[in-house]
Amino acid sequence: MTTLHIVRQSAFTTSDFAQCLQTVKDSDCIVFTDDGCYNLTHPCIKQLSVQVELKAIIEHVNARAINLTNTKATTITMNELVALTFQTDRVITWQ
Amino acid sequence: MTTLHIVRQSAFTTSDFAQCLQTVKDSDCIVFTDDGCYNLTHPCIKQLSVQVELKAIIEHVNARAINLTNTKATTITMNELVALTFQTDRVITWQ
Amino acid sequence: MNKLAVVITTPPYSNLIITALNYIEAALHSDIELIGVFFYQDGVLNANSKVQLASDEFQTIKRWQALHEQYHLPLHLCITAAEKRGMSDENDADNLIHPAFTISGLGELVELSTSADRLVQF
Amino acid sequence: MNKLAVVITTPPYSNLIITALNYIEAALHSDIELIGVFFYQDGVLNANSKVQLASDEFQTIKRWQALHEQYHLPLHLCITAAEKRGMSDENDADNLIHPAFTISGLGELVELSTSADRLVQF
Amino acid sequence: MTLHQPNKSLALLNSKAPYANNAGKDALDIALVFGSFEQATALFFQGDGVYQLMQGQDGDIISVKDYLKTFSAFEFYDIEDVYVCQQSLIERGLASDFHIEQVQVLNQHDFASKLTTHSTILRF
Amino acid sequence: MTLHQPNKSLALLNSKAPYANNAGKDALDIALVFGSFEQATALFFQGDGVYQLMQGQDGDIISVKDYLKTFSAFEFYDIEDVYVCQQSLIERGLASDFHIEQVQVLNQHDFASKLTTHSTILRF
Repeated sequence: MTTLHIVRQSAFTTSDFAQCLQTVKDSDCIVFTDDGCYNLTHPCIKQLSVQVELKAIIEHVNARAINLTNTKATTITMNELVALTFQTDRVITWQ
Repeated sequence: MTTLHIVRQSAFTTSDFAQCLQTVKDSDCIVFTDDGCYNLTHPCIKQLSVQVELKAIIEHVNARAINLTNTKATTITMNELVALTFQTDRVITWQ
Repeated sequence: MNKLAVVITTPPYSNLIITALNYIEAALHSDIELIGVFFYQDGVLNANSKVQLASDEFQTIKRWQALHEQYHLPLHLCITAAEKRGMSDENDADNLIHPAFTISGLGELVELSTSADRLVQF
Repeated sequence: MNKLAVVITTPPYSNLIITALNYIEAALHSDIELIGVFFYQDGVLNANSKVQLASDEFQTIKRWQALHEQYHLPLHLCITAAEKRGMSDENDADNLIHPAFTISGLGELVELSTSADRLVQF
Repeated sequence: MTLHQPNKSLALLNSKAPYANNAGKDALDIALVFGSFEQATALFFQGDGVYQLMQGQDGDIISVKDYLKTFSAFEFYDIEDVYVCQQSLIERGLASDFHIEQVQVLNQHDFASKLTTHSTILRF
Repeated sequence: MTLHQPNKSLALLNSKAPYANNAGKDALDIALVFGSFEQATALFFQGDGVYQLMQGQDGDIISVKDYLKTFSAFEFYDIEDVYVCQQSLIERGLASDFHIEQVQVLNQHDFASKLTTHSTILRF
């Protein structure tokens, strides 16, 4: 039983992602959309002790010129986000 | 030349107050309104090394049942906030 | 077939709404059944038929209307939230609510929530 | 006499607007000259004459209108921001902009900014 | 009722303080409607959302209609599951002085576990 | 011009990232109008606002009209003072690769000092 977390806000500006991190569990999946993509370069991502998948919408990363080189994240399309909605058991949107 | 800082957001939720603290100078005045009143109990207020006056709108504090006992803040009325607008040299609203 | 419902709480003049629309279009093009969209909080402003955007900006409102016409996608508007934001459902010239949207209440959200396999908020 | 101008960027259905109104009323009752209020961003929604609030809720819109009538307080509406949010200034039945508000542009903000001793944002 | 599905349940995750905006009221309205349709509904309070539960508040002082009083109607709507994040309380220096009875304080792990037992989660 | 007051100047303090909302565009519109009225105007970037200055961005990819391109018109409007908070850059791991020329990186103290030389400050 896994949860899909959709993170839409910058952790540099709001506490939404910090609250997400309090809730995330092993085998969950976090998808960064919109300004949430900035979180891939936020120090708090290194606090993640659980095994979660980190993904980001490719257009949202590219529009913002975010460099994913030193991150563990992979990019996905919107079609893949739709598929993930049903590959997991529930969704929480952190916005 | 002093600045009046009007802080309207909770530092537990947004980074507005953290940015205010980067900007505040000796003899400035910080007035907490609305959810900004919660900041009087936030740990970051102890980081304030400069000499600033801390004030909060009395109705906003009372509606939220915030206990000011262990804080350095005093409560003011809206009339006093209007007066402060002209006792200082400029205003920044952090919202 | 997997059933999806979407709750929209984002206003049309925020660019975050584009992500919601792209997600919904992707769902409509997949093998998922999108049973309805529920508009709540500032999301109800998406039903405002009078929004004027510069022609070179993203045409949010028109895109909702097109999705309704093309896919018969049910667009449910929480009328309490709409009235609070100046959009009434009186049947007169002042009616700002585009006919693509159905006047609904929170009971419709119960219906969507119980019928769908997943409810996603944007 | 000290001159004050206020910029409103808060929408009427946020309770933060009550603070702005209380500040403005306090200024009007003091020995300060409030030369005008400029509505920008979501603040333009305060000019929507069709907002229906429950009678036991704070009547934001009516209070702006009362301030205008009682004190002749100039209420300047940025029309670009208003149109983006579905409020046009066409002279017909669809006109949602309450007559207490003056159709303005950012040039008016320049005027207020240069004339006032303090410009405060809420 | 035809709408009843035993395996479905709704969690409302509250993250906003009570008075500055209407998020808490908007979540409450959903809780009451789901309750009246006999849908299993639970309320979770995290971050600044925990302020919604604190005793002694009074929105009337700032002209805000105080929806927090409606929380006492939860039992009437068969809403029994109200959970608050202990860490959020600690971060804010708040004691467990709540204005309703049935609040359960959960540590971070239990809060996350309880939240994710629900099939649908809306956050306000 | 009659509107000209030598002791008055406007600072626009930008705190939001460029694409999710219109705050940056709303501030830019003010800057250009004040510039066209020959009012002294300066732009400050702090917090996530610093992202507005970074090179290589392209809103077209996400269907957002890219107002950042208009920054290159600053010189035409006599807007010469563009300041960015060094600490905000460091926190985000960003180098000083800006898409316009005249950006001045200031440490926290100098940023605050420069900001508070202005008589009017609007924050977006």
